[in-house]
Amino acid sequence: MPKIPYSMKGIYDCELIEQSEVSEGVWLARLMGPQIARSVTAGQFVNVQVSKCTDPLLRRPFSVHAAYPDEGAFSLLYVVIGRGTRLFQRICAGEKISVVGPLGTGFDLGDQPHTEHIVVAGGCGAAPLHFLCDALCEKWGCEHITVLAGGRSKEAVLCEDEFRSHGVDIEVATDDASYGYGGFVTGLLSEVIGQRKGNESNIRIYSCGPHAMMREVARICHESKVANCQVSLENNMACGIGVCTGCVQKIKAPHTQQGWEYKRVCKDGPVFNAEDVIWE
Amino acid sequence: MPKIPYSMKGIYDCELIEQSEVSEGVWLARLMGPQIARSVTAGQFVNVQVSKCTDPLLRRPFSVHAAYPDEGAFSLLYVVIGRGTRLFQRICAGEKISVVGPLGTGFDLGDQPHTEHIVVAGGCGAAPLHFLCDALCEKWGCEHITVLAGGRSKEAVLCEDEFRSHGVDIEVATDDASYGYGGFVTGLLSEVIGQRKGNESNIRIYSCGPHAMMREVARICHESKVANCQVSLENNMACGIGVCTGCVQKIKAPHTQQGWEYKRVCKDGPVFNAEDVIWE
Amino acid sequence: MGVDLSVEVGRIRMKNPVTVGSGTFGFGREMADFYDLSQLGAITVKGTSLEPWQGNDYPRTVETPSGMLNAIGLQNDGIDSLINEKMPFLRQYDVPVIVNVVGHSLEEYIEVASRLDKVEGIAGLEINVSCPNVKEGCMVFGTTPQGTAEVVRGVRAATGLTLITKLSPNVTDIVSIAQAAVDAGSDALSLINTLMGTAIDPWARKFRLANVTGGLSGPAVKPVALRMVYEVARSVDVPVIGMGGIMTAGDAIEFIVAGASAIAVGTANFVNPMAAVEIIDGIEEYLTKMGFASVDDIVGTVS
Amino acid sequence: MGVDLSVEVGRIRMKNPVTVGSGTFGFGREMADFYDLSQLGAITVKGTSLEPWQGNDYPRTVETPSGMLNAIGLQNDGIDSLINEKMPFLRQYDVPVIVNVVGHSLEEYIEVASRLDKVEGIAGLEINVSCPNVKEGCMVFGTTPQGTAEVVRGVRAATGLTLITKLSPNVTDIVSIAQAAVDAGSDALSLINTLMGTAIDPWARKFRLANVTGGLSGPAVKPVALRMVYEVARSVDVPVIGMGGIMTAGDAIEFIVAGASAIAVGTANFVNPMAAVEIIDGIEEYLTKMGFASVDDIVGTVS
Ligand SMILES: Cc1cc2nc3c(=O)[nH]c(=O)nc-3n(C[C@H](O)[C@H](O)[C@H](O)COP(=O)(O)OP(=O)(O)OC[C@H]3O[C@@H](n4cnc5c(N)ncnc54)[C@H](O)[C@@H]3O)c2cc1C
Ligand SMILES: Cc1cc2nc3c(=O)[nH]c(=O)nc-3n(C[C@H](O)[C@H](O)[C@H](O)COP(=O)(O)OP(=O)(O)OC[C@H]3O[C@@H](n4cnc5c(N)ncnc54)[C@H](O)[C@@H]3O)c2cc1C
Ligand SMILES: Cc1cc2nc3c(=O)[nH]c(=O)nc-3n(C[C@H](O)[C@H](O)[C@H](O)COP(=O)(O)O)c2cc1C
Ligand SMILES: Cc1cc2nc3c(=O)[nH]c(=O)nc-3n(C[C@H](O)[C@H](O)[C@H](O)COP(=O)(O)O)c2cc1C
Ligand code: FES
Ligand code: FES
Repeated sequence: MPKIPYSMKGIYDCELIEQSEVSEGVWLARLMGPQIARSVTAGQFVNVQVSKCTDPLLRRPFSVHAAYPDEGAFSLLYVVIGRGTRLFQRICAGEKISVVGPLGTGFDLGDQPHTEHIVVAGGCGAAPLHFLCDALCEKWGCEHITVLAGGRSKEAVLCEDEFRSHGVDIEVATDDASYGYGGFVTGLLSEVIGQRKGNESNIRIYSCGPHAMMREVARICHESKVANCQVSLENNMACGIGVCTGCVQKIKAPHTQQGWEYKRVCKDGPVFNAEDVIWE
Repeated sequence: MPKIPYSMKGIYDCELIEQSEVSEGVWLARLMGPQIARSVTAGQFVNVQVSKCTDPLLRRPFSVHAAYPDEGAFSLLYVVIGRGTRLFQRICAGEKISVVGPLGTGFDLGDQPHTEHIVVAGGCGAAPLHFLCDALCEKWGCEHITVLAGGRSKEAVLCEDEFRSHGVDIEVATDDASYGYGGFVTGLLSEVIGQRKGNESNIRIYSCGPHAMMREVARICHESKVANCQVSLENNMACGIGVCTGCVQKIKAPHTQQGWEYKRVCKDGPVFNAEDVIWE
Repeated sequence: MGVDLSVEVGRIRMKNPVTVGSGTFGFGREMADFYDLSQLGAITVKGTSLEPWQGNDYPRTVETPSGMLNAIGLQNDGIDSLINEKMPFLRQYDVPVIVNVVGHSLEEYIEVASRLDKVEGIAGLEINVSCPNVKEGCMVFGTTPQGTAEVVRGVRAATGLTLITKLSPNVTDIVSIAQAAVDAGSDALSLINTLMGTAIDPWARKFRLANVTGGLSGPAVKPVALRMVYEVARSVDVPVIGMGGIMTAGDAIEFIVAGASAIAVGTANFVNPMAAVEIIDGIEEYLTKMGFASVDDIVGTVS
Repeated sequence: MGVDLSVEVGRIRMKNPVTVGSGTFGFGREMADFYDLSQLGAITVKGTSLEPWQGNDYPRTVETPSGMLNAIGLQNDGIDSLINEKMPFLRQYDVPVIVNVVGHSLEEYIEVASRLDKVEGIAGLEINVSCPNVKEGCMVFGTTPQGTAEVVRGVRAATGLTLITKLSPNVTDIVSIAQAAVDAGSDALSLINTLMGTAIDPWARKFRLANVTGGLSGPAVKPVALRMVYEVARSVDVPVIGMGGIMTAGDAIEFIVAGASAIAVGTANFVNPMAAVEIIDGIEEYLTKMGFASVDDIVGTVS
């Protein structure tokens, strides 16, 4: 079934069809939601109601980790960190959850063939990048893609097997050197770009992970003058749909007096060009 | 195992060991809680935390429906009417619930043998009266007890089989005359008392049900001069333990200027002598 | 046959009593993805100032028990953008638009009001003298009867549009401020704006909002909002738009029977983008079930 | 080795910074079934008046989102019963007792204070000029600096006990009232009392409280309480007892780093009768984990 090109943004009661722990404290939720599954693009997210009471009040945003348009399903990969994700985790397969989506502006996959695509994932930043690899493979072929996945330790590196099963190249970095490259994934990125000296203008980079990691990715990209670098940002979200202007990020805006303006992560992002972001 | 005579009032994490629908919208919950099971007396209640979030914030009070001191378990019989009871109903066997209890002042079973005990139940008022019958049977023998159970229709009469299996006499009244006596249970009560003309001073009456019903029971008892009539009242409860003075009822107090004072339903009751209550 | 949902707020005729809380609906564009905006009784757009305001630093929002704090600081693109970009979009819909007006000074309020006076599609102005998140102007006016009256009088002279004054709950005596606004020419009142609050991360020992304090909204504030709407509605003789924590039709009815002629759905839009239309349906259902012919039949009927 | 939990509020030495909200703990007797009251930093008992007060009609309480409204109306048995029945019970415990004082008139406040002055076991008086649920006296005083100062000055002259003034949040400028209380001789301040609110049954179109309005407490009000504690603590130089929606040790720490020297657990006692002692343990654990030697080390350190 072809993807429906127009936005199907809406509010849907989605049946949870799978809820499984893929790694300690990391869960994969699969939901039925044909409109979302068929229109969502890589880097977009959904806003999930984790409670039917007024506490916690707000929805929780999660990037789409994979879409299965034929089945009408999509999946989320999430880390249990606080009250909301704990409640999410307790919802059982068979129950229905209210989901708003698909939301936000996702990744731009480029329009030049023969580009090299490097995907830099930190922790649960792997979720949208997993979907991105699907889309990149489909558009450009998996052989043009390298995934660099980082984590504190071997266990914290998410989706490694899934990336591998896509058939993309993957290299792993662990802070504690327990597996793969020893050190931050950004160190690995520098090495990988170094190996491609002279070819930088042919490289597109996509990144999602901790803020500090993405800032470093942006710095490396800027210095090595890669063609394009996109980062998927986070911020506290009240609405997720662009009406509250709560989730803003300073983005360069040469036409303004101060040279930047506040853009909404939920609507204008979450994916931004790294060059446009004012890193703090 | 003998009942522990002193109060074991406390806050306990009780495992829910049974959650079953006994009639449409009426649930029986059995919980493990040895301290409560062994010290609770008929007419006392427990205060149940139905949510781990701050909404709904307050606990919900439920009378103890039966105590199983040997097993260390007790049961509650409750009607799903609002948000709190809906949440309660969704808790599954195996989960733990925080329960405060046993609370309040229960029924006085009397101290004269050969008394006739008449128990008047309306709707889910059957819950504490079921426990009461247990206690009365144990103390005085089941042959001295008559239960009058009322409900809108046959389905709304609760615990009929359970009362019967105690071996107590039971007569049923339904408002819609679909079963047993046709009319209010208070009409039945008048008849039953009428049958015992001359013996009224030997009758003790215990009642729990809708406010209007208990007011009528009190009126009938007053007029027919039965020895003693106790009613189990309800009111909005914030604390359930006697500290907020939120749950008060006007109770006659000849020593005061206005002739009455506010007493706490949760601590001084829920069971009061019908003669002492100022009915409004 | 069918109940009459329409209400009047000043000269604004609303097809039903439901509008939205300023700042919780943007300028409508994003919400139009979810439903046809013509279904609403009115649309109240984000606070609009003379020049673009960039708003406060982030974090700007934080969740609290049954509520949230915001310290957006009235980020908006200014009146030119409203007139040239936002209004043409909104004019596609058959719905009165109320513009929430903010300013750092009395002059700014007046200038915004006079420039909006004749803009097609704008039915009314909501004078925001109650936003807790900007340093100058705004709430400084709204916390005294004199300050409120001064702004209302100024704006009143500058426009023929229906004027709604939006009141702050952060005051000792909201009735005296309400009365001052009415005396100064306000055609209607709306309340409540947010309650000033804060939140702290105990481990980091840092405020959770860059602005330190923010405005509390959502179900948590409903009891306070309802009390104030009741107090104000029984004291003044202009229509009141009630808001503060309305999530359901039941909540809306509480405000209406407390005396509100119309209500606004705010934070609920974030939790359920369909909230406003579901509330309209729910009000209709309530009136039908209860046998009332119109919304007006129940306004202020609580006892 | 071990952290120092003790704090001082006026001349009251508390072994830890945790007391309870007046009116949420009775006079201690019922709570003694749950734990040894000597564990508390102090016990603040229910509002006490010269004569017995019967309180308001019922319903007196109603649940709201993450909170509750109460309109008890200060039912209490009066000062004689406090002295003759309640204090002998409380003296069994090694814990300072703070008596919350209420009155219909200035004279009543003064009389209660002077009669409590020398009662053994009473360490301090909390002057309640902020209860929203009685018609005369009380909050009428607490909503202006003058009214507050008048009561504090009167009571100050009548007693040598540590005086704590309990402030109402239902005001435009709590800092000026706090300052007036301190200038008039208050040794400390406690805040917040409840926020005035109401709730309606939409189907019956009736108020849910017999008294129409009541006081909002619980987690819903925490952001407002925390903001006010922060504002007051940085403006006055007497200790502040912070309260309003504290359910956990984390909440308590928020108030302490915002500037409170001590905190009170109120509505949380209803939800979890062990809340106060669990919070004491949690504060100790926090200080240990974070490497602080004492509570004083973190008071007012938010940034
Ligand atoms: C666009 C976007 C996509 C995301 N995708 C994923 C994903 O695919 N997998 C995943 O595990 N997590 C993802 N997150 C983060 C996820 O939303 C938070 O982990 C989650 O909201 C935490 O909720 P909580 O109640 O468990 O934590 P708490 O800390 O209790 O939450 C308190 C509040 O803070 C907010 N909050 C907490 N952490 C974050 C955060 N990192 N970003 C934004 N708001 C936060 C919550 O939404 C909530 O309002 C994403 C966030 C954004 C903005
Ligand atoms: C001492 C006592 C014993 C009780 N025993 C039983 C029992 O054995 N079985 C049973 O089914 N019910 C019993 N009830 C009533 C039961 O507590 C209420 O049905 C329940 O609290 C409703 O909660 P809810 O959230 O579902 O309803 P909602 O209407 O949503 O509750 C809203 C608020 O009103 C309060 N409330 C609602 N109804 C009552 C009521 N009838 N009495 C007191 N407060 C109420 C709730 O506690 C809550 O604070 C008892 C009540 C009391 C006071
Ligand atoms: C994120 C946010 C932004 C807001 N911006 C404005 C504003 O620009 N102008 C205004 O008058 N009120 C503003 N408000 C207040 C709301 O319009 C409303 O008065 C308040 O939130 C109470 O209603 P609620 O609880 O339904 O949200 C804002 C509220 C929120 C939550
Ligand atoms: C049922 C109830 C009764 C109260 N009675 C009093 C009182 O007698 N005197 C007083 O100063 N405050 C009284 N309060 C206010 C509390 O002491 C406290 O200031 C307020 O509830 C906020 O704290 P909390 O949110 O932790 O409950 C009462 C509060 C409640 C809920
Ligand atoms: S979260 Fe509301 S605008 Fe982004
Ligand atoms: S519910 Fe608090 S005293 Fe009874």
